[in-house]
Amino acid sequence: MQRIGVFVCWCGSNIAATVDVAAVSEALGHEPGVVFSTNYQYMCSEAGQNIIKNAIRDYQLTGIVVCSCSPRMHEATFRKTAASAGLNSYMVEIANIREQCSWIHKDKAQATEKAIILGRAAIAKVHLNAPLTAGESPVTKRALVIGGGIAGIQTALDIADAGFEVDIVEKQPTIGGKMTQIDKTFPTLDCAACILTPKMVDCAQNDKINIFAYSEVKEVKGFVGNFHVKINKKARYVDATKCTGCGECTEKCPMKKIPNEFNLGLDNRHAIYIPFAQAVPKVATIDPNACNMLKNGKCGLCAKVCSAGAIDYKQKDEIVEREYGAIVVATGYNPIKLDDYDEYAYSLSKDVVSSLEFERITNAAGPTGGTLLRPSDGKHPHTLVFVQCVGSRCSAEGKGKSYCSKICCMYTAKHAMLCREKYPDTEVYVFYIDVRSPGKNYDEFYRRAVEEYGVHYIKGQVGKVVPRSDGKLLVQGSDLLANEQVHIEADMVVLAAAIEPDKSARPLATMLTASMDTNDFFTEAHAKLRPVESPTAGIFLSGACQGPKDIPDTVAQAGAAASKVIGLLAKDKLTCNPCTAHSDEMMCNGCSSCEKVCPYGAISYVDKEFRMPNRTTAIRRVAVVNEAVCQGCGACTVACPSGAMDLKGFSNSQIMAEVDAICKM
Amino acid sequence: MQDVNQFKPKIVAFCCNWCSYAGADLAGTNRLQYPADVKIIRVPCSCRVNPMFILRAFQRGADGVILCGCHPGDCHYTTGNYYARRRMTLLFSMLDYLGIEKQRTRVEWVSAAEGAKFAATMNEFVAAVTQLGPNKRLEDLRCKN
Amino acid sequence: MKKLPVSKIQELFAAIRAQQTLYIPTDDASGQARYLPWQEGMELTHALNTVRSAKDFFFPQTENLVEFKLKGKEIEIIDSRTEQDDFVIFGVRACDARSFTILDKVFLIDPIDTYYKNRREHGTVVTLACTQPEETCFCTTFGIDPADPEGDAACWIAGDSLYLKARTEKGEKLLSALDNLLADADEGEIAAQQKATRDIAQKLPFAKLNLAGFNGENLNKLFDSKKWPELSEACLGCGTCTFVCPTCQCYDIRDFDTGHGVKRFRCWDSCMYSDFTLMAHGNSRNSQVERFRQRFMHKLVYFPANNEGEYGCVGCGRCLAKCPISMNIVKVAKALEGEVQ
Amino acid sequence: MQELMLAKAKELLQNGTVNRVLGWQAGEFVYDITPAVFESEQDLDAGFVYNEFCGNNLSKYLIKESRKEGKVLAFLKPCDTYSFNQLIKEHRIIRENVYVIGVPCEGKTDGETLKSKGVKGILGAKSEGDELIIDTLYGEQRLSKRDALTARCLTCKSKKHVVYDELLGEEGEEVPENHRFEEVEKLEAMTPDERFAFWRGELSRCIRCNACRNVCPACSCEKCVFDNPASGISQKAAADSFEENMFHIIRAFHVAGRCTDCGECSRVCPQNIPLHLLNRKFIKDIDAFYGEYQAGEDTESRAPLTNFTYDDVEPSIVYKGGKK
Repeated sequence: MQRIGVFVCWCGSNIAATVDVAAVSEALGHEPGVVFSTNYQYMCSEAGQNIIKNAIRDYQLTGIVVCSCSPRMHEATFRKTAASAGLNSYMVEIANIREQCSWIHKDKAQATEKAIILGRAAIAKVHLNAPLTAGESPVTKRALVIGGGIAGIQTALDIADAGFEVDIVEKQPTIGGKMTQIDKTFPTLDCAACILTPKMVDCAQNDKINIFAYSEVKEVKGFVGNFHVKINKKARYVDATKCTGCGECTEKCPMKKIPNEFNLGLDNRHAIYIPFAQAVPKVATIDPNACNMLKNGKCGLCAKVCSAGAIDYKQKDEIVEREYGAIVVATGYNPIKLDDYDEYAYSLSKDVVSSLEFERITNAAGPTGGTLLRPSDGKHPHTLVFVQCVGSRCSAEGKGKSYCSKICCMYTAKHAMLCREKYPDTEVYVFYIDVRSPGKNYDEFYRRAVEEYGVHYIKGQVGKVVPRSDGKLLVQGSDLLANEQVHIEADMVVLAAAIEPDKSARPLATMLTASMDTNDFFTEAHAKLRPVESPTAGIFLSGACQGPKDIPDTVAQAGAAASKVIGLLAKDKLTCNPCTAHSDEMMCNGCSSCEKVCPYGAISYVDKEFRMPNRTTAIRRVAVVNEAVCQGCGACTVACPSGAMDLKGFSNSQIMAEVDAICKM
Repeated sequence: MQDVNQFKPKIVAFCCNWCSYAGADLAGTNRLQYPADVKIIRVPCSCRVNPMFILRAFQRGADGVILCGCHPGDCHYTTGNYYARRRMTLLFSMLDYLGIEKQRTRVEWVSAAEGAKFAATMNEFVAAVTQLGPNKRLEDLRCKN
Repeated sequence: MKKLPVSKIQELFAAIRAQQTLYIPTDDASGQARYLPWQEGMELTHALNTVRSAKDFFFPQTENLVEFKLKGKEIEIIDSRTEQDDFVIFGVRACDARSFTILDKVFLIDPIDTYYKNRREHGTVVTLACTQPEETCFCTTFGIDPADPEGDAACWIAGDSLYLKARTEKGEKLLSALDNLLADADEGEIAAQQKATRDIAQKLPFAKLNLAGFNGENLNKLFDSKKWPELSEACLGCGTCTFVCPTCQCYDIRDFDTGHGVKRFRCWDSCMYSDFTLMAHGNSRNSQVERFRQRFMHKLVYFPANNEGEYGCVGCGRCLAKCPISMNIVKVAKALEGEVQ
Repeated sequence: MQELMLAKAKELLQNGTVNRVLGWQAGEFVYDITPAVFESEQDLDAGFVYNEFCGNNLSKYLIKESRKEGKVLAFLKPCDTYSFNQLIKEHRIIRENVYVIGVPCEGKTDGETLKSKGVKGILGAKSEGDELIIDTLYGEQRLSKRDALTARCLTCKSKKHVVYDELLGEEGEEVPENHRFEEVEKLEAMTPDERFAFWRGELSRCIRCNACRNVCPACSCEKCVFDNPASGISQKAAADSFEENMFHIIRAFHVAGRCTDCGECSRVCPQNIPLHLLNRKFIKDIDAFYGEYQAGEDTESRAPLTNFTYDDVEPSIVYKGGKK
């Protein structure tokens, strides 16, 4: 029989306002096995924890039940409290009477009754708890960063700086990500390339950092501290160890009408190409869909001109297997496709562009050499209209995103301001729903655009953009403040497209068993307290894969993720989850059902000799669980027909005891 | 006004630790109301839920049992909810075959971000079970007080 | 002896039912013969006997003994017994009638099983003579006359009449209450039928079954027989034979946790089960051959040794018909015959 | 066929291929056949039998037999071979210790079936053409062989063996038009109230003798959850109607995807409960939801409950009347 202590937390008024905490501790005090029951204002506070510690000692408690907030919040706290008073951490159960009781009910009598029942269920469970000891597993002291944008780069640099090895996997031929395509950055207007490329070079030169560019993660197995990852290094058809990045090949390549992704298709590249001058690694890549040699076996010019002899048409994809202790996801974002936005004439007129395209048009390294020219006729535009929230904050089903893309207000202010600064002869209009400019010097920046640069901000939405035969774009919108319809004859329209997670994120999340929200952004372990960790141990989040972010936020989060990784890799051993499956060999049939449903390959079989009745022996095949590998999902426990397989901490009898306590009539 | 004699169903909700339990917490954080008749049991994964537990709940006096897990494809353990899905489909079909009201059992996929869905699901499920009245077909008279 | 026209049997049932609950063997919805409380229009089965024996009336499969109620840390003890009403079982065959005598030897000796006694006292057994025994019948082996069954009262259906004869005080009481329905009859009227039945009984395949050597004296010889492993080889260890058996009387006492306390109940147990007589130290019979042997040794040796030669079998043939692998007491007895000659 | 089998068994015993034979032994009557292991030619001559009354599925005995010294010869009917394969898949039978001889089956009868057709006092039976001539205490009775077939044989799925080392007689054919789900469909078409009444009527007769479980080749657990007090659901007798339901639901669930539909459960039920209708419901659902699957057809495939596809039907399909 356990000696159980019950501790009911008021959580200030969070619980106490709706649940009669005194009545709960009184009622639970009468439950069989309960030898001590009390309530306190903040059980998680030092004073509260001391009440628990003292009770454990004074009443020789063998188990405790804390009726408080969600175990997702403070289970770990109270486990530590118990341990520090000499009670096994796994003799603690939490009754969630805040998130799942006081916060969702208004009727005090009902909430109190429910709290008592939840307390009883926890008591019933703790009666059947047994002390568990966590095993240990070693930590592979290397991190994997998936995505080589500014988020991935910063995370990798910070981890490497602490002395740990890092691999960056980037699916593009170069690292750098979206930031390489950006001209200037708000609110300081310094040049993106100037601040990014040194970091890219740092990565390339850091001997702790290993870049797998033009590569993708194919398979992830294992668990925190011990991930086994297969990386597919896609064939570049260029030997990266020989290529000097001289660019001779790209100049000679006859296939020169390939839309250039880097400039969003606004100009062309060759079949063999280096995305941009500062690419890291600066290695040429052959586009197998465009190269005549690879498609038809005719040409071979690049091989002829390459003095380094780096061209290798026979190169194949290569699978690299690596071990990691931690994985950082930094898969970033993409602007949404605007093909569905015919009301803005995006697919009808070349002069309706997305903000990122506009970014390339104004970039000195872009297709126009930085001169603002209309894509349709290369003429200088005089009237520009910027449309905000294209696909963001959209409630319409099936089109657009419900969330705010966060960065658009600021970069639009930047674009408008730069236009006016460089070309004072232009008129710039911005249609907006709200201007959101929280952030250091952000609002000041936006106000400068309006006040100093004379950008016309119009609160209201654009209803329609109609391309006219004379090349003008007729923009029809509403001005909500003036309460009137607005018609503008524009030369260019720039759409601030919503941003969304990269398409590779979802399959990656499945591989990592990391959770995602409905928008395919990775979910953090706790919205406030664990913002850079995934709920899956050993998986960390960096940058816009977790939610829309600008560069400062991304870099800050990247550093935070790195510090978490460093904290993990600094450990020599990790404590395993002791709530693992185990098989009662006396009941095991050896039928292999459990093995089939185990996602971790944690179950194997041995032939074991058993003593049978009347001094005989028999050899039977029985399941054995590798507790270091088992993650405790419990799939095997249900697959097992004989009930030989059970889960520590969530055993059949414990769950049924909870069921019994809850359903008791 | 609420009728004091109105039937209050007993509902057991098995929630996986990673998605649905967190979704239930989020419903709480957002102060989304659902009836106190629902009591949640935390399990590591929807695949931990043995049909035995569901029958046990009915035996002990539950009027409805709902299982919530991560959306297919989002399981924290990769594949757990796929097995749960098959098991529960077959179990529910069998219960229906035995003439036990199918509206008493349900599976819903609720992510950690879907606090609103969690509350809405519970409201709807409680309403459906309330309409059915007390569980008679899978009760164990010995467990009545 | 009394009689009434068979056509008036429903009136007879109604008259009995007017005073107490009446059970008759009838065909249920699935077409299987079983005892059910008589309701208007319910007819006797044409099957020779019910699938389940009549022992259920006195020794039901499960029965609450006592209850413990838990309130917080307090325990209250409640006697679960309820007052038993009088009842009549009609149409019990001679074999089953004898089984009550055997059960009485278990439950009514000191210490008396008051749960059983209570039911036994309130029940009146009306037997019905057999006319068409099955090939599996061997009641005559145990001195039972299927044409002249025991019971509180016995019946015969011969020609157009149902003949009734009281054998005990309870039987007398029942018949006298039905007097206005009954006419006097002469025992000679059923003699022809009895002779015909006895003639068939003589010709039954097991009419000559010899159990002479099965007694306490040969206990060790029989126990140590080398035949047991072979006989029990195919035994599945199910409880079919024990549960259809009218004389098997073993039970287990178990506690059921209701959530508010404990209901202590007893239920039939089977010596064929692996956890039969399981004790803290383990099990006394660990293999199926030992468990199998226990059942037949008990019926053919231990029971007669302790009960003046009365075997723990009445030859009803249920286990012969129902054993999934067709292993049974007759095959066992025949196989072991050689050991004791 | 019996003679052919006897000769083969003796030959294999003689040449040392096997050291014993698992088959059927004659009883006191024509119908009370008992599975038996024969260790010598004399044993075989004394009791070995194979006829239309040899219905027992012998596969389950091989769990025990295949762990004994030496190789055992097992005569398996087509439906027994499915169970055999399934047990191989579950690592319950050691394949190399069994020599399987497939024997043909034209459908079986048994004493209970004959009695249900009104035959009383069976003393003997012989087959003559399409008829079974039954000698009884009360005269001779004739039944067409089809009428004498046990219920499970009327919906036989296949007369073809799925595994054997050697085959005696001619290999049979699969029976695609077996109509074995008709009874299930009939139940499905009822209202829930009617179904509930039906199953209460059936399951309330259960005496928890465990014959269905113990005869079932899929129920081969070292210790059944219902016998294991630690499982929390152990029962010796159904003390409440709930426990009757519980036992049969869980039992059917535990064998779902593993049950080969051999029909032994219904055959042995002393209370004539149509237990196969529970198993067949699962088989039918599995076929409908996850694609045709026949347990025991092979030894490799993943059982439906240890398998999944990303686009499996949702449990809510049950509310939609089982239609995809």
